[in-house]
Amino acid sequence: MHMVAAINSALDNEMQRDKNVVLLGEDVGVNGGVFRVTDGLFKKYGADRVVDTPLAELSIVGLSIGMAAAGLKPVAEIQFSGFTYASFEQLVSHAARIRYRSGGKFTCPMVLRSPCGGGIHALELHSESNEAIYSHMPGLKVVIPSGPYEAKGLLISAIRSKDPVLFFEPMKLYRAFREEVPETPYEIPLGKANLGKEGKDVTIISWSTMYHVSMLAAKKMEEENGVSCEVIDLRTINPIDTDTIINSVKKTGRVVIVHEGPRNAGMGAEISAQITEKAMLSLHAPPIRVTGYDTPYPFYKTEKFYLPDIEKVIIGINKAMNF
Amino acid sequence: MHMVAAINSALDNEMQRDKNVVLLGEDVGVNGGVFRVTDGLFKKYGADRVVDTPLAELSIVGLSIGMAAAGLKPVAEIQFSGFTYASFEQLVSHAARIRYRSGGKFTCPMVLRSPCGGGIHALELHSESNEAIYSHMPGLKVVIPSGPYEAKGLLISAIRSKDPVLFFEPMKLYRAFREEVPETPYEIPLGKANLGKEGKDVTIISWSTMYHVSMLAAKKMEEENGVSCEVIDLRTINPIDTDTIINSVKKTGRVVIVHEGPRNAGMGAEISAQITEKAMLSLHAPPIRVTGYDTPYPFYKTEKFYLPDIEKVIIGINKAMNF
Amino acid sequence: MDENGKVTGEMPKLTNDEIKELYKKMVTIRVYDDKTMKIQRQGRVGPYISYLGQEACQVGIAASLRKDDWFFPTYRDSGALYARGMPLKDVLLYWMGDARGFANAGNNFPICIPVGTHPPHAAGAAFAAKIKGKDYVSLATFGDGATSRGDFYEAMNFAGVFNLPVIFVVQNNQWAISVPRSRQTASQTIAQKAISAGIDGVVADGNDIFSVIKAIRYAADKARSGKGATVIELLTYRLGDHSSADDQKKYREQAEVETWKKKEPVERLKKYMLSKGLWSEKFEQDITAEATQAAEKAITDAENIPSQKLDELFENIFSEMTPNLKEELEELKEAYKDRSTESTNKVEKIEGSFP
Amino acid sequence: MDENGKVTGEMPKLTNDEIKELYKKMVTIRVYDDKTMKIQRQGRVGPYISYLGQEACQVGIAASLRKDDWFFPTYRDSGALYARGMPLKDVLLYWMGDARGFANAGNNFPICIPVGTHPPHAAGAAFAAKIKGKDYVSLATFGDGATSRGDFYEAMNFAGVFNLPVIFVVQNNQWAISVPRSRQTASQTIAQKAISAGIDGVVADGNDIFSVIKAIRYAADKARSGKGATVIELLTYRLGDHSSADDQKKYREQAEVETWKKKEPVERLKKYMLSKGLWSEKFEQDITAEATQAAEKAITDAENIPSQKLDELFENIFSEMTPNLKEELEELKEAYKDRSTESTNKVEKIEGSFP
Ligand SMILES: Cc1ncc(C[n+]2csc(CCOP(=O)(O)OP(=O)(O)O)c2C)c(N)n1
Ligand SMILES: Cc1ncc(C[n+]2csc(CCOP(=O)(O)OP(=O)(O)O)c2C)c(N)n1
Ligand SMILES: [Mg+2]
Ligand SMILES: [Mg+2]
Repeated sequence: MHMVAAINSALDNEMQRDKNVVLLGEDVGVNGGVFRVTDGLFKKYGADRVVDTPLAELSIVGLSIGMAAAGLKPVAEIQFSGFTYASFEQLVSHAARIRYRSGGKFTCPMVLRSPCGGGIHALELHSESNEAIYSHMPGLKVVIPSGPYEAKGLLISAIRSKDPVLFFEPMKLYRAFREEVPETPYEIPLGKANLGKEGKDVTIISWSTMYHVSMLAAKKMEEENGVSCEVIDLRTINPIDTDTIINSVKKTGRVVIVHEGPRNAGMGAEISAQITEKAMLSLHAPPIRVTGYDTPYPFYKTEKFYLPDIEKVIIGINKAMNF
Repeated sequence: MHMVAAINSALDNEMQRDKNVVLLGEDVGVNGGVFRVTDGLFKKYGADRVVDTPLAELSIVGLSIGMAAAGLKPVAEIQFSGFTYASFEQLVSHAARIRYRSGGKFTCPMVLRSPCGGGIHALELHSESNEAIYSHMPGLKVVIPSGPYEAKGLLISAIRSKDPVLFFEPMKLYRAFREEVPETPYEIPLGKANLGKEGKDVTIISWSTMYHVSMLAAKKMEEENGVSCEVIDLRTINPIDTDTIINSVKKTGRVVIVHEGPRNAGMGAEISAQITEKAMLSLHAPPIRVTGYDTPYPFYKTEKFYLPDIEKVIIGINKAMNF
Repeated sequence: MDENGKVTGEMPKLTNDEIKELYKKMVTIRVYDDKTMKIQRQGRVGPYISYLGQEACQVGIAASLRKDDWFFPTYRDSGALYARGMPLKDVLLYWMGDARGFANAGNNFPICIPVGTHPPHAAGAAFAAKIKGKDYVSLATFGDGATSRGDFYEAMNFAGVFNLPVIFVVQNNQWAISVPRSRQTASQTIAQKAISAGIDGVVADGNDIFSVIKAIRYAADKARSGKGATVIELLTYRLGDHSSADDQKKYREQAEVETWKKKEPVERLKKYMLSKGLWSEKFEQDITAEATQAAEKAITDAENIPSQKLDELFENIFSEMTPNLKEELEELKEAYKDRSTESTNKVEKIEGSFP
Repeated sequence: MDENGKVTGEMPKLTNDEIKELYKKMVTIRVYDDKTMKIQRQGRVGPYISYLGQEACQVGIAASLRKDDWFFPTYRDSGALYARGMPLKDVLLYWMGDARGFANAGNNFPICIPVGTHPPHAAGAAFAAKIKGKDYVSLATFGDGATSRGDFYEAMNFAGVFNLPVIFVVQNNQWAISVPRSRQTASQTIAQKAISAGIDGVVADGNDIFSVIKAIRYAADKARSGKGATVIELLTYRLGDHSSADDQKKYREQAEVETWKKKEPVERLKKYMLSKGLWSEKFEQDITAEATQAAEKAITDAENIPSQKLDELFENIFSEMTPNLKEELEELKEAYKDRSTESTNKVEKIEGSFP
C-alpha cells in the first residue's frame, strides 16, 4: 500500500472497532478527501460518522473539542497544514489545556490529521511544516510518519490516545512508494523514534520527507566517502525521544539535524540544545542544522532552493566530520 | 516615568509626528486601555485615530493589514498576548508574507502591541510568553522591552519600521519601577541587544521580566560567590543579535539562558543551538536553559513554581560554573 | 413582568414553590457574589468577575436545564454554575487560582476565558448528542462583546447545517468592558444575527426571570425534539464594574446605571411575589441568613483545602507525564529543595500592572 | 436578462460600445482561461484554478470599479484581474509559481489563498479611505464556501460599525469543491448574512452581466457617498472542476452541470447583442483572434522572463535582509556552488500526492 491507503486502512480499522470514532472535515465525505485519504468511508459508515463540514477550520477543531469532551473520538481533517492556523486558538487555548484546567475531569482525545510539507509544486500555504509551533505550545502531541507502515501504526496509536494528537501527513510521500502494510490494526507507540539505519561516525536526525533525503545522503556518504551514518526517524515530534537521540550521539559524537520547517526556534534548535545539554562531552563537533530557511515557504519556482536536499545534507555531514 | 507612561509618550510623539499613525483595539479609546497605556490619546487625537473596536482580535489584525497596505501606520493593541492566538492566521499567513508574495509591492508596516508575561496572579491566558512561535514564523519582528526607557525607544523604532512588528509589553514591569525618560522622541534600534552588565565568568542571556531576575541573580552570585556575570538583555527576539551573544560567550565560555515561555522549541533552544554552532570551542559547559516548563501557564496559585526565579537562575549559573 | 413586577405577558408554567425557589436562588447567588467581592477586596481572591444585575439570567438559565444537559459558561457565569448545583467552594477555588475547581463539575465546562471561543464547543457537545442518540441539550452563554467574534458565527452556522440541539445565550449586558453595545455591532438586535445561519433568534428580557425561563424552555424543548438550534438574546445590564480591575466610571454615564438599577431582577421578582403573597420579611431573612452561612462555610472550606504540591504543575497535561515533564519536575524539585514545595492559599499581593 | 438574453428588469446605463467592450472582455478572459488550462495540462503551469462560467461576475465587477479602487481577489478571480487591467503575463507568473506576478499590480492585492481570510483586509483598506478622506472603495470577492469562515462575519461587522466604503462580493457558484451550497449554510440566501452586521445584502444574477453591473454600481455609489458597506451575492455556477487537481464528476450530478450550462453568461450576452444587432460572426472572430494572439504572446513572455536567482528567496521578507537571512543565503550559495543558481521556467513534473 502507499501511504494514502495505509491511512485509509487505519481509519477504517478504528471506525470498525469503535463506533465513537467520527471523521469530520472539508470534502472528507462524498469526495473522499482531496487526496482521497478517506475514500470509501462515507459509503461504508454514513454521513453521521464521516461528516462533510462547512468551510471553517476554527470550527472543525472547535466542534471536535466539544465532541471529544462529550465522549466521541473525533478525527478531524484540515485540508492542508497551512490552514490549521485558523484553528490555532482552539488548539492551543482549548484542546491543549482542557485536561489541565478542569483538574483532569474533561479531556480532549481528538486527532487532527493534516497534510504537510513541500516539494510538490503546490500553491502558497500548501507546503507548510509547522510542527515546531505546535510542539512549543504545551499540551499537544505531534506526530509525522515517514512511510505507509509507520503511518498506519502511528495513526492507530493516535486515535487510541487519550490526548489531543496532531497527525501531519507528508503530502510528497502520499503516493511516493509502497510498503507491506497489514490490513489488520496494529500500533506503533507515540514518543518512540525509529532507528532507520545504524552507523558509527555521525547521527542524522530527521523526520517526514527529510528522513528519506537523509537516508539517501547517508548512503552516498557511506559509499563514496566511507562515512558510517546512523539515521534516526523521529516520528513523534512532541514529545521527542531524547533517549534514542542521546544514545546515538554518545556513540557517534557527531550530529546533523535535517528538517523542512524554518530554522529559527525550530525543532532542530531544540534537538541541538538537548544534545549539548546532555552529551556535550561526547561531541566532536557542534550539532549541524540543515533546515528550511527563515522565509515563508516560497512560491514553487524557487522551492528547490528552499528545501534541504542530498547535497545540503552532505555538506552538513562534512561540516560535522571535518569540524 | 514608569513603562506605561513611557509607551504612552512614544505613541503620543509618533501620532503627533505622523498623522497616518492610528491606534486601534478593544478599550483603547474612551477607557484608555485596560492598563491605561493609551490614556488621554482619544481625547487628544479623536475617534478616527484612536479607534475602539468590536471584540474581535482576528479583525483587529486583519483590518490593520489592509490599513497598512493602504498607507496608514496602524498600531493595534491586543488586550493580552494570549489573545493574539485568534489573529494567528492573519499574522503569519498575511502580515508576515504580503511583502514577499507581492514581490515587494505591498508591505505591512503595522505594529501589534500586546501585554505579555506572568507573575501578576492573573487569570488563565493572561500571562503568556509566546515570542518563540512568532519568531519561528518568518516575516515578523518581535520586540520585548525590559524597562521604560527601552520601551519608548524601541516602540518608536517599531512604529517607524517598514515591517510588521510584534511589540510585547511585560505587564509585571508596567508599573514596577520608573526611569528617566525624555518627553521627546528617540529611537533604540531593533535587532540590537543591550549589555546590561559586564562580566567575565558567565553570560546570562534573557529579556523581559526575566532580565531583572537575571540581574538580581547575577549580583547575588557576584557578591556571595565572586562569580562575575555578564548579563544581556536581548530586547529584540526576532531577529536576535547573535553577534553580541557570541562575543560575550567567546569571552566567558559559559552561558545561562533565562526566559519565561515554555522550554521545548523555545527561544532558549535557538540561542543554545547558535552558540554551540558558532562558539563550541569556547564553551566550558553546555548552555544552560532556565525557562518556563512545558505546561500551560498555570493557575496563579502555583505560578511561583512555574516561573524562573533568582534561585533557579543561580542553580543554572552553578551548573554552568561547575560543569 | 414589568419593572414593578406586574406580569405583562404569558407566564411560564411554575408553581408557587418553584417561584419561591427561584427567588431563593437569586438571593443566594447575590449573597455569594457579594461575599466574594468582599474577600476579593481583602486580597483573599485574585481577579474576580461579578454578575451583579444579571441574576435572572443566571438562575433562569440553570433552572431551565436538566442536570445532564451540557453548560458552557464564561467568567461572568459563576451564578449560573451555583444554580446548576456547583458548590460555591469549587467555583471559589477557580477564582483563587486553583486548577482543581472544576474537577467535579458535572456537565459544566470550565469557565471560558478567551471571549467567545466556546460556542463551537457547545455545538460539538450537541453534535455528540445527535450522533450518540442522546437527548441532552448543550447551552453556551456569553456576552454582547463575544458576538463580534467569528467563532460565534461559525458555531451558529454549523448548528444550522447540522440541526444541532444547542442554545446560544447572549447575555447582552450593554457593555463589553468600556465598549457599548452600539459600538459592538450595527445590527439592530443581536438575536437577528441568527438569520445569518438560518436558525431562530429570540429576544427576551434578561432582568425578568419569567421571560428568561420561557425563552430557554422554548429553545430546550425545540432542541430536544430535534428541531435544532436557537439564539437567545437576554437584555440585561451589568450593574457593577467589568471586573475587580475595572472602573466603570471611566466610560459610562452614571445616570444610565441608575436607570437600569430600577429594572434590576431580584427586586422585580420580589415585587411580583409580594403582589401574590409569596414574599415576607421573614422569608427574606431566612434565605439570606442561610446563604450567608453557606457562603461563610464555603469560603472557609476553600481557604482551607489542602495546598497543591509542586508536582501538580505537571499533572493533567497529558494522560501520562512525558519524559521532558518528568525531567522538568526533577529540576523544579531541586530548585525547591530548601523551600516549601506547597502552594499557599493566600493570594500574595502583587503591586503594579493593573491601574 | 433571462437565459435567452431577453431583458427582464431595468438595464444599467451602458452605451452600445460599452456593451460590446464588455462582451469582448468576457470572450477575452475565456480565451485566456482556456489557454491557461491547456498549457497547465501540458505541464507548463502548476495547479491552476479556472473561472469558467463566472465570466459575467469577473468582468462585471471589474467594469464597475475605478482604477484607484482596491480589489481583493481569490484564486478564482484571474479573470477579474485581467479585466482590471492586469496583464495576462503577470497573472500567469503567479500561477507559474513566481513571486513577481503581483509586483506591478496597481491596487490589486495578490490572490488570497487561505479561503475567506481577506474580507478584513478589504475592510481595512476601506477604513484607510475613510480616515484619509479618500473616495476610493474597496471590494473583496470570494466564494460561497468562504462565507462560513468567521473572518467574513467579523469583517462585515466592522464594516457595519464603522460604516466603511467596502463591498463584499460572494460569487456563489453553488459548490465549495465537493460541498454543495445547501451543506455550507442553512441560511436561505447568503446575502441575508449581512443582516447580522446591520448592513445591506443584495442578490443578483451572476450570469447576467447587466445584473452584476447594476448591483456593484449600486454598492459602489453607496460606499463612495458615505453610506457604507454592502454584501452582494452573485448567483453563478462553476462549470469546470474546482481546480486542476479536482474531478467534479466524483461529487455532482452531470445533469446539474448541463442545466447551468444553458445559463452560462457569455452565450447569454451574445444572444442579447444579437437581438440588438450588436453581434456578428466577424466581431466574434476578430475579438477571439485578438485574444488568442495576446494570450500566445503573454504565455511566451511569461515563459521567457529572466529566471530567479537563489538570492531572491531572501528578498522581500523584511525591508532589509536580517543577519540570519544573510547567513542562510551564504549557506545556500555554498550548497549551489556547483549547480545552477537560477530557477528554470519549466515546471518539473512531480509524481504523486494529488490523486
Ligand atoms: C479573546 C479575548 N479578548 C479579550 C479579552 C479581555 N476581555 C475580557 S471580558 C471582555 C469584554 C467582554 O464583553 P462581553 O462579551 O459583552 O461580556 P461581559 O464581560 O459584558 O459579560 C474583554 C475584552 C478576553 N478575555 N478574551
Ligand atoms: C482556509 C482554507 N481552507 C481550505 C482551503 C482549500 N480550498 C481551496 S478552495 C476551497 C473551496 C472554496 O469554495 P468557495 O469559497 O465556494 O469558492 P470557490 O472555490 O467555489 O470559488 C477549499 C476548501 C483553502 N484554500 N483555505
Ligand atoms: Mg457585555
Ligand atoms: Mg463556491
